[in-house]
Amino acid sequence: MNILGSTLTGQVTENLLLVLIPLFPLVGAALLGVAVGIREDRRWQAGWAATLFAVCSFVVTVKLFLGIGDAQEAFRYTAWRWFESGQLSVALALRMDRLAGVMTLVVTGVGSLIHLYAIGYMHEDESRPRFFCYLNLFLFAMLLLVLGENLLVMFVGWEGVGLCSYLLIGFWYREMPNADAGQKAFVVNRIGDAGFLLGIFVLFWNLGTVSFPELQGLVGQLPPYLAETAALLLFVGAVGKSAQIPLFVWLPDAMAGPTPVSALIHAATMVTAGVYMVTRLGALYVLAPTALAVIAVVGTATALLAATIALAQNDIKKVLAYSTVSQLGYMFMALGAAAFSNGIYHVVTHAFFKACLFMAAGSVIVGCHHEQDMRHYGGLRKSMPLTFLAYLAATYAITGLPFGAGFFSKDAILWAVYSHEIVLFGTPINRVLWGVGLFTAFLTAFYMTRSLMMTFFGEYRGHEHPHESPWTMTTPILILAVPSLAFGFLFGEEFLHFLAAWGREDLNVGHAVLAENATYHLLEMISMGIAVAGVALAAFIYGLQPRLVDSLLRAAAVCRGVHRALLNKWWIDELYDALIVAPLRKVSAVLFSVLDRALIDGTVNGTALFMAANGEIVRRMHTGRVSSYAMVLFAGTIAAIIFWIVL
Amino acid sequence: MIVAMWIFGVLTVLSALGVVFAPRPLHSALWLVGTLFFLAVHFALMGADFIAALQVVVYAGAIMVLVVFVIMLLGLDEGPTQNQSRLTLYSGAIFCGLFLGLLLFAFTHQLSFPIGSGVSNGSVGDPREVGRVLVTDFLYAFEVIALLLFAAIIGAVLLANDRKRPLMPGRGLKAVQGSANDAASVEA
Amino acid sequence: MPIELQIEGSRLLTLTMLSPLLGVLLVGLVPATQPGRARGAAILSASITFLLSFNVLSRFVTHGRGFQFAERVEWLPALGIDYILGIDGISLWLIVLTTLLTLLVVIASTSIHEKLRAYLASMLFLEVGMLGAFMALDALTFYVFWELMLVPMYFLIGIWGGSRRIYAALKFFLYTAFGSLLMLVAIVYLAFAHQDQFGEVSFFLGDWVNLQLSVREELLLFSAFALAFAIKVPVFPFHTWLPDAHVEAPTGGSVILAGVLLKMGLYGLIRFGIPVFPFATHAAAPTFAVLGVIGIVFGALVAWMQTDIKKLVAYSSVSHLGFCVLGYAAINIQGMQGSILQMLNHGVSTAALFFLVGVVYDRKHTRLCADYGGLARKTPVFAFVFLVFTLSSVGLPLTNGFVGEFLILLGSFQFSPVLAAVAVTGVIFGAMYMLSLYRRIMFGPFDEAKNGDLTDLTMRERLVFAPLFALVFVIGLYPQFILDDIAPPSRRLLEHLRGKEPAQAPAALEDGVQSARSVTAPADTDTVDYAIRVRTEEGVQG
Amino acid sequence: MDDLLSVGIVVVKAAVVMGAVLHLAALTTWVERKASALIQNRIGANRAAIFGFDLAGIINTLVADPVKALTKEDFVPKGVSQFMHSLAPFMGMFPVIISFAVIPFGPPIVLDDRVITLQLAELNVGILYVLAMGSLAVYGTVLAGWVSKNKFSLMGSLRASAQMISYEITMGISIIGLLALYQTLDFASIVEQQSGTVLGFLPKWGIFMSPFNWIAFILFFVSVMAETKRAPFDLPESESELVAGYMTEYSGMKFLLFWLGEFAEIVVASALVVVLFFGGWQLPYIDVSKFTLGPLIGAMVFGAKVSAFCVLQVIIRWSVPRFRYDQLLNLCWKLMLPIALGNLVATIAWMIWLDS
Amino acid sequence: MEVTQFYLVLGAVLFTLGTLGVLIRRNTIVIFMCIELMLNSVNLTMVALSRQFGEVSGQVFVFFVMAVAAAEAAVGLAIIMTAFRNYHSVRTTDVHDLAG
Repeated sequence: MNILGSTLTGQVTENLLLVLIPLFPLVGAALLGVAVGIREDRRWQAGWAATLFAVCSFVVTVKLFLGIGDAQEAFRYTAWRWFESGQLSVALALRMDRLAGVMTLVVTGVGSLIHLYAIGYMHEDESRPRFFCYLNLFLFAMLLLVLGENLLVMFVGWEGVGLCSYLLIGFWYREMPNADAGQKAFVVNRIGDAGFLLGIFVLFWNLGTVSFPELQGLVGQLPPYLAETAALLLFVGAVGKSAQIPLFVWLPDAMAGPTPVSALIHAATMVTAGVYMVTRLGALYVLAPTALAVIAVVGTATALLAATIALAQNDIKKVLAYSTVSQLGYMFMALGAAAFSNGIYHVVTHAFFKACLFMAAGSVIVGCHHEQDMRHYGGLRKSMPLTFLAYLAATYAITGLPFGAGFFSKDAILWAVYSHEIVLFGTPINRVLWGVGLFTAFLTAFYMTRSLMMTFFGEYRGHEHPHESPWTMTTPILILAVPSLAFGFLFGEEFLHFLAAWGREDLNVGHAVLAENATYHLLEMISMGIAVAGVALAAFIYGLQPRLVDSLLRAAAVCRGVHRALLNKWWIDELYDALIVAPLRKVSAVLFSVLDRALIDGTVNGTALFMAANGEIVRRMHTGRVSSYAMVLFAGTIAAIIFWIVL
Repeated sequence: MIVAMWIFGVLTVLSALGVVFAPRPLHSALWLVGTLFFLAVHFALMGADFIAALQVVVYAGAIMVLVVFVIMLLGLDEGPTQNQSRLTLYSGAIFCGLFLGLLLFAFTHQLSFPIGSGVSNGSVGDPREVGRVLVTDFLYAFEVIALLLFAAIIGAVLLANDRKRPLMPGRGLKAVQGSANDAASVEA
Repeated sequence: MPIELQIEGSRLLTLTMLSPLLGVLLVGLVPATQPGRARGAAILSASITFLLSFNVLSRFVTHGRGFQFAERVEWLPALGIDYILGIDGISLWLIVLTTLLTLLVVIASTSIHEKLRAYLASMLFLEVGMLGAFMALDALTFYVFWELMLVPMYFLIGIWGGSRRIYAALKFFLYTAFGSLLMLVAIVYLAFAHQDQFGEVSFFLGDWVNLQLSVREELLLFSAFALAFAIKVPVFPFHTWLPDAHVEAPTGGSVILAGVLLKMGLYGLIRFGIPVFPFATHAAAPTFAVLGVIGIVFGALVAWMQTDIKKLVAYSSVSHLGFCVLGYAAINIQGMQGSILQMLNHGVSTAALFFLVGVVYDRKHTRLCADYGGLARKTPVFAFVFLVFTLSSVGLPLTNGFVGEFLILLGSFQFSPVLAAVAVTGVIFGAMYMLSLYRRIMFGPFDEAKNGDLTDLTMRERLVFAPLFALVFVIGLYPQFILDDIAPPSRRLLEHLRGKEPAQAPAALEDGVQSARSVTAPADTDTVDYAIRVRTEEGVQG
Repeated sequence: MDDLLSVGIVVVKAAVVMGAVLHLAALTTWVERKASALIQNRIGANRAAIFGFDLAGIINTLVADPVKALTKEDFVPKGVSQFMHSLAPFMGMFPVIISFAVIPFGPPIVLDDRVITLQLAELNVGILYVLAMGSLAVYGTVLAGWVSKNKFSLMGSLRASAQMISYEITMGISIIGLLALYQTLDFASIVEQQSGTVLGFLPKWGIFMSPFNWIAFILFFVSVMAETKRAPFDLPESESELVAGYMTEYSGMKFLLFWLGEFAEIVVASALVVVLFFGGWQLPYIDVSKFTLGPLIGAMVFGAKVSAFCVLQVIIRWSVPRFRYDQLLNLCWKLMLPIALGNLVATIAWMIWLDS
Repeated sequence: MEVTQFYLVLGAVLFTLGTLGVLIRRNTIVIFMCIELMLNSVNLTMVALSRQFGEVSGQVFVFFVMAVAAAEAAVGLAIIMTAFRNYHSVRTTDVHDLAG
């Protein structure tokens, strides 16, 4: 049943309903776009309209999703032949199989909830129509990405979500940092996109198609080195979109956007596009073990790095942002271990709990009058109990405490890594990666509990009076809190089974080997213990000994150094700036001033000056007096006559 | 004929000298009128009556009047004008001498047709004949010349019109006609 | 590649080409005191031209053979110069673009107050030149129109330009004239070569195709042509006239310059270079590809550094045209089609960007980014339109910029993956400089004291942007209606080039390309692809 | 011997013509004085008399006035070339008088084998010659105005030259149609063609040769009157505006020369009108040239016709008020020139119709 | 001396005199008149040759030359007037804006 290695033989049904899924948000975006300038007292309608479109889309998705048969079956809708040139023929076509269906459900489902949440969150903002327009537009692009039948339609969505991300991060464009963050996100994404494009080229020139089903059938013909090349190039795209090392720097900055945006784009959906893409092309990746190893390493490193940074952040959204980066790292670990379905599993659970966390954080931020620094929170569980509950549930899930959603998905990933031979440069590294992953799990538990403690426990340290958020905000949070806690427990096995075609055979839950594997259970215990340890340590430090950290920092220089490094995100932004951006600027400036102005233009103008100098000499012959001209003319005539006579 | 030819020839050259060397432009102009008149006589002597009459009408009667007109209008005849610098004078004289020598040499030794072999038939100067050729063989050139004159009228009007006084101070076509009249009357 | 002329008696092309002269006449008849009527006359005339070109478009047969609507009249029979017009799918769209942009420029001429009538007349004359150059099939006719474009443009820059207009105009003129003179020499040489070989002087492209030229001759002559065209494009080291000309030109001039004139160079390379010099085209392709890539990266990096909006857009043109050159040099169908499509796209989006710059320039008379900021709040419609064209320029999918860029990169990847990889960075840098431009103008705090009097787009301006705006999405969503027209001539050209690769690689560079090529593509890509494709279809169906 | 005779004949003809013109001119001055007196209801020119005979004022105008003029001081403005100053009246007078050379004043005298035409110069471009001379007449006025160093003079001469050049054009164009009818530029031939009748009762004079020639006549007559610079076209010398125009600084004999030139012009103008439109020396219904005394009769007929037109001009001069200068030019360029062109077209059309 | 030759020589002399005038005189109007003189010398030559060959086209050319001269006079004098208005002089030495 594993389709990763086989040709597709399943039933493909054309279904017009499929087009409705992206069309609803598109129409919504268009309508809201037109209505950007409506009267102030009508603007409240914008949010509801956008939510309605998102929900419609969700409903259609559910309808279709329930109709999907086995793994090879898919719905398909071809809008029109987009362009063709030579052998290249690209259709604007949508395709929904099980994988796409899952992603679509998450996107529309979580998306709808976040739309609803945004109504409350943004109710004071005067440009709500624009906001919801962007939000719907994002939904449209994301759905294209997910439902794209071929690499190019996916690329459309790929760039489209980048654009919406840009627009939404810079939504409050009057603050320059917001605009900067948006631009940074777009440009960094573009770096990934460039790699993605090159990957497409490699695939096209060697397989002659860009359509996913066709590719899936043809990748087997690729020579290994080309498969590796294509896989790595495409992975560059994923790195950009999913904020992995070295292109993760844009994501924390992206928190400059409104919180619903962070929840939707930078936690639940867009950033997981890389994972989805790799899974989609799983057939290619299984042929490229080195590329997978690289993915695994990158994912692990990212997970660790981000988790360390998250330890010291004081901005609640920053903590969550780095946590997202870290969790994305986990997902890539899974992919690196060829456990694509586990990656997607984590995508889904992560979507639930991280969206929940972000929205809860947003609720806190609103409740505390747009204060984002956790040092000014404290004891909020009393003033905003619903938010607290949701946050608690989500934290429970992410820390990997038993039977939360994160527990199942993360453990599955760790096990996948542990059990899969990942070889880089001839060295098997899966154990190392597993160890690092485990440590990261500990860190995750620690910093998440830290944020929970600092926010909801202890004494309130802020100035303004905090208050609970309206129902439009709390409802989605609470709704999401439920799957955060229960999804893995209730549907985990079914889910993995559903996507088994994209997973490793040996990892299928319920697989005989797995169930009887003692190591598997041991590792489960270990990771559980680690999670508990992390939670306990954080709860101890931040709940009972709030001064411990300070005294620690005061006591040891090493601690201070580490803390500074973490607080400043390992100076990675500064590093990039110094190593890439600044030299590039320098080069550009030099190119402009030296090459362009001085060298080329200098040559040109120099020639002109030389000519002008010559002209200066000749100029003196031209006295401007008619008679001297006439004289010369006449002399010439005489010379001509003499010439004529002599000859 | 020969006697008249020589007499008027000498007169022509003398008045041409007057044109070139008269210190005052107006005197030059009057000398030129004389030259042109004598040339008309030459034309008449050669039997080109039509051209002779035309010479007087067009040149003496119109063009030179115009020149005299301009000289008077601009008050250019205040005093004898200076000639060019010595260098120009001498080099001009040398070139002209050289040129004249060449021409005379050419006309006395290099003529490619036997002098005097031509038969001057009477109809050559007949206006009827000239007119016939003009509107048959040379019709196109004739029309072009008409166009040229038309263009010249417009050009002269535009050029001579005082910039400080706009050509058409909002009076439309009437003003154009008016100024065209003035200029054309001057020019005809 | 025999060049077929589908002679048609309607003289539609001549009519279209000369129709702007009617406008010149009308504009000339309107008194200077009535600028509105002069503009109206020009708009009328430009509309007529546009409708005529639209007529051409509608009557054009996509899969027709040879050159359609052809006309052939003896012009100077003594010199073997004929007046030959004809269009294929390549010129067709460029002609439509030309007429459209001219119409828009004329509509947008409200910002011209000085010598409006002369401005309009120059514009219309320029249109005649551009259309003629796109239609001409006789080299000398082409050359005449080629030079004819130069003069009105010179005046447009020199009279209605900015503060350094004289310098810019002169530079523009000399640069281009320099190249075109060499081209003239080559044209004359070819005509007489034809006399040597076939007994009569001919400037007709179709006759030249049959010429037997030695490799040396071909390379030299091609260099002469290529220099003229490269300057016009402009290819990297010859580009410095462009920023100056763009910056100093009035809005309309910049629009036409960027929208149409820059296409002339590449159009010439395709129209004349490929049929007449197939060997040389092959030989020069690596050079052009490298220069194109340098242009892409260089233009983008330098654009990033600019503080002057117009200069930034001008350097972005260098970058975009680098893409077109790269596509042309790839010598495959994707590259060719992409290149031509990209020319059109660039015509739409960069023209619109220049219009946009003109909008703010008309209001504030400064082109420095620093003088703006936060405009998104004050002028939302302007910001939105600017955003759309920025994205189009950046090459966002579903806008027009994407397909062309994609095809070019795809084509060039077959030619040389390394070059393609470098060129792809242009996509990144493109986003970098365009967004930083957008950010500097539109985002950030709004200075009420300085820009408080800014107004949003007027109806007339919206009217100007509307067709371009529509084109951005129409081409972005369904570029096929253009690609279909471009495909047959492109295929013919490539067919002509096939089998004419030089025996040995002329440049050291070729080695690199060769080896790079062997990395990805098997030698005979087409057949392999075809085989795979057949199998794929079976796979899907089975 | 033969040559000598020819020269002699020419000399005699020249003397006759010269005398006739000058005398006619002189007589016209007398007519002018007397006619004006008649028109203004006064006696006019009656003071000077020889032995009590004033010959109805002839003594006064033809003897006393010239004597007075001759004895007057010849005043030349300061700083002006004496030669130029004298040249001006001469150049005004000279072309007028020599233009008479081509006008036939009678049928040729046939003596045995010798035909003596009553025409001083048998030029086959006679009309062009007259026009040429007419255009040369401008120099007199122009020179006079310029050499006088006087605003009024200059103004007058400018007016005169513009007026003359303008009307010359109308004059030339108005008769082109007529010349097309005659198919010649030669006056003798023109006059000869005017014998006989048209439509059986009208004398076949130029004015009756086509239905449009009366228009040509009016135009031509007005134009030649304008050429003479006399009222109502006397703008160049209008005393109320320019003192005396280009003649302001002239006195004595030079002034008289101008004056005489003017009257000679009247005579020439009349002669032209007669030759072109009124049959020259032809008598209606009678072929004068067949008589033995034909030449004499012809000359007398011619003289009579010319005199009549001289008188007509004098009468007009004293009857019609002066134009304003812009009216003058407008009349020429905007009214007469178009009419002349129209007349030309009409005449040619008529000729073609006649041919077909 | 033959008639034709006489007139050719006369034409040459007049032409040379005209040229001399153009070269040595400063006054634009005089130069202009000297050009007229040159034109007329050519006319003379043409009439003489027309007579020589019994060919009327020579005279037709003269006619054209006259027409062109008339046009030239109109425009030329207008230019001189304009120049005078701008420079208050018609000397060639005073009008030298085209000096390099």
